Amino acid sequence: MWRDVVLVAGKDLRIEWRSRVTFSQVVPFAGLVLVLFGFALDANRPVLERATSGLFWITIMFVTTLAVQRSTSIETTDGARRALLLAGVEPVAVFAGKAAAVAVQLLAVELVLVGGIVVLYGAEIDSFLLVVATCLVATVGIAAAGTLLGALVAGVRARETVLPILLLPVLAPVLIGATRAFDDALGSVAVDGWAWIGMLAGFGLINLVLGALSYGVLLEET
Amino acid sequence: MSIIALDGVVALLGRFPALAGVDLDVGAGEIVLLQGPNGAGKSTLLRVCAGLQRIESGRALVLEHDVVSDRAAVRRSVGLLGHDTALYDDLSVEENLRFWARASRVDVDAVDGALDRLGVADRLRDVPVRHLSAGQRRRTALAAVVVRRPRLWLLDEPHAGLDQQGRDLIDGLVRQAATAGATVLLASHELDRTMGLASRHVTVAGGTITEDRTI
Amino acid sequence: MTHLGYLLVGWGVSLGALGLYAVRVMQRGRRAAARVPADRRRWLAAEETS
Amino acid sequence: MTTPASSEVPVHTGSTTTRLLGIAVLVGLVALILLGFFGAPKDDEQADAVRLIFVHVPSAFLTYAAFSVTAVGSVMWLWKRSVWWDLVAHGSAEIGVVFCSLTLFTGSVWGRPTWNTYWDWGDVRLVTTLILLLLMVGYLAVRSMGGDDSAVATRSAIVALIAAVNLPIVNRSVEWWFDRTLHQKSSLTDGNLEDLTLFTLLLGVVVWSLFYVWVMIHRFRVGWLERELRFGDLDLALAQRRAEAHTINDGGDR
Repeated sequence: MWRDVVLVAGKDLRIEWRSRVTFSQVVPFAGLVLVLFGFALDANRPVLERATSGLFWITIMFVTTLAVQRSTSIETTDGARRALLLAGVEPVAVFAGKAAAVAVQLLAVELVLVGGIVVLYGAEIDSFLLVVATCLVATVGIAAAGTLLGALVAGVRARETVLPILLLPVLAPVLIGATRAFDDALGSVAVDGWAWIGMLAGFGLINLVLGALSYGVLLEET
Repeated sequence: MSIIALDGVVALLGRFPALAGVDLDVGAGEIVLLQGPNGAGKSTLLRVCAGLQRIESGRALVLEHDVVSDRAAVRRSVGLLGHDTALYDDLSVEENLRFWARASRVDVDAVDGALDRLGVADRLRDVPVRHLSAGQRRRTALAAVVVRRPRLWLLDEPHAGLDQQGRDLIDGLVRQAATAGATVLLASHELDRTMGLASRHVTVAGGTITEDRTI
Repeated sequence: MTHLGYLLVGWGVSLGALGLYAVRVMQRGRRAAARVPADRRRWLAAEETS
Repeated sequence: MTTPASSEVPVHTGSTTTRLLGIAVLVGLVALILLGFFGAPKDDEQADAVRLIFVHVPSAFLTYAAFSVTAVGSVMWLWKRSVWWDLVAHGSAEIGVVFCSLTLFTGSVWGRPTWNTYWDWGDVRLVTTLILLLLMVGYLAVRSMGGDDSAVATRSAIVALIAAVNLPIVNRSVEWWFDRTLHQKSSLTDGNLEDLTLFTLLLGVVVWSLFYVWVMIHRFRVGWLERELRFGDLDLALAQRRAEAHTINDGGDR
């Protein structure tokens, strides 16, 4: 089982490394979104500072839909989904592996974006530990929910539009929770960021379980 | 023991009855040619035998495993070459084969030999699959089937897009597999070629079997 | 009565939307029923016997 | 289209049961309007705006009831592969979206005179309900995308489960978000409502529930008929499919 998780995750990451879609397209896209938010709000510096954490996580939500779409299309373009079933890889392992690969890519983008908000928005990091913890915990939940919904729309026409319709409302608690935790870490609002990490962990855990239980059913259906 | 035993199999694609009641019994070591017009149901029949297709009614046993209730056992023992080649565009030929060998839990060292047998040149092995020609891609996909050492080979148009040398290679592979005790089911339009290869000709039309001749 | 405008809009839209939806469902039913052969409108048969 | 003339097989989705239910809904509605507008007293703080809760609260109640039915139906589909439950889940989600939209709409209309705002992001129930609406619109989107019937049923059932499981987290997170809410803490139980107001509210819930049952029966039958249209002629389709064999038997493929 763990062997297959590593196998699938390694395969997805290697494909990503070869094609460099994340680095050549997604990271620039995320940077562009940050810059555009900057244009829209820069007339008012305090507003920008106040909104930094929210903008950061909204950008990550956009990036997530791209990463998930890419992760799904790897398996659907040439019938690899079917071959995975024939090979007898446990669907749970496919789910965990693909979610792990998405998580690694998102973490890489988050790393770049943290640099972005420090440079572009003048954010000051009060608690570095809290930033890291938020990114790690939130990303697990995002990747789990994203991978599950990605497989769900894989057999659907017009999946490019259906995916965000489903994914973004599901991710609403992550947007709220991670934004609050960042508010604390950047010192922009006085809240207890660590309490929010607990909520994010709950979200991650629940969606991991949900994905592990239903991924196999989805793989069989298409 | 019959390798494939289908009894009144009806299979739907969406709402379309791709198979409208198929009875078929194939024994070990047979090379069966499925012929028939496009849309006759040949590919669906192969998918049923691979345990990848839901069955609306009837019963299908492959290697004495039920393709619905015991599909994991069926899938493990078949090798399917479909219309899709199931290769990852951005990985090299060798990386693809190694991945599928590991995923199928078969000997990864068999990859080299399989590529040799399919005539995939050494210089191509580190090339991303994206850059292969259709024929080379098909050979690579077939190598992935060879690596699995399946007891039942399910080949959908294996000759399509291959040059003369490639076609001869496939014929050789099929004969070898049958000699070694495996069973081969192949759907093909290349009747002149496969007539001699197959030991049995099954004609599929309208989702049913209309003719079944053993040579 | 205070806030009469708000009241009429709230009640009007609610009843209107529910009514409209109900009418649409029944129209859909009639259209479908007309195309299904009588012997296969099975829930109707079950209804008659009970 | 030939319409059967026999009176035993009507060409609509009604029946004795639905007709009786329909009459009950109409009678209840008249009573509700009379009580709501003229019977129940005006509220000390909200004045006559309070009369909007007679449509708002029942809609909210039925929203959650309808989506609960969808969740149950989805589990039953995944568990038993029962088409009956799948049709129930689908129908209930559709009706639920109507109720959910009305809940948000009447809530806004009521909020304006009462809280002096159409919308407040700090209100837990408001935001949770909006997210629920978005999730269920996604559910219907997956349903409408077509494909193999059972694949669609499975996909949408999983969407319903994802929604059902994640909704409590949405609720919790919004609650923490601002740590405040405009909604009165259940005015039903704190005894502040006049007896007649409370009675009217309950009558509203009853009438709305009867309407739900009535429209659900119709909607289920519509779903059943449409399924029959698509699937019921499998025997015919099989016969046609087999007939292909004889028309192009010797044509081969060239």
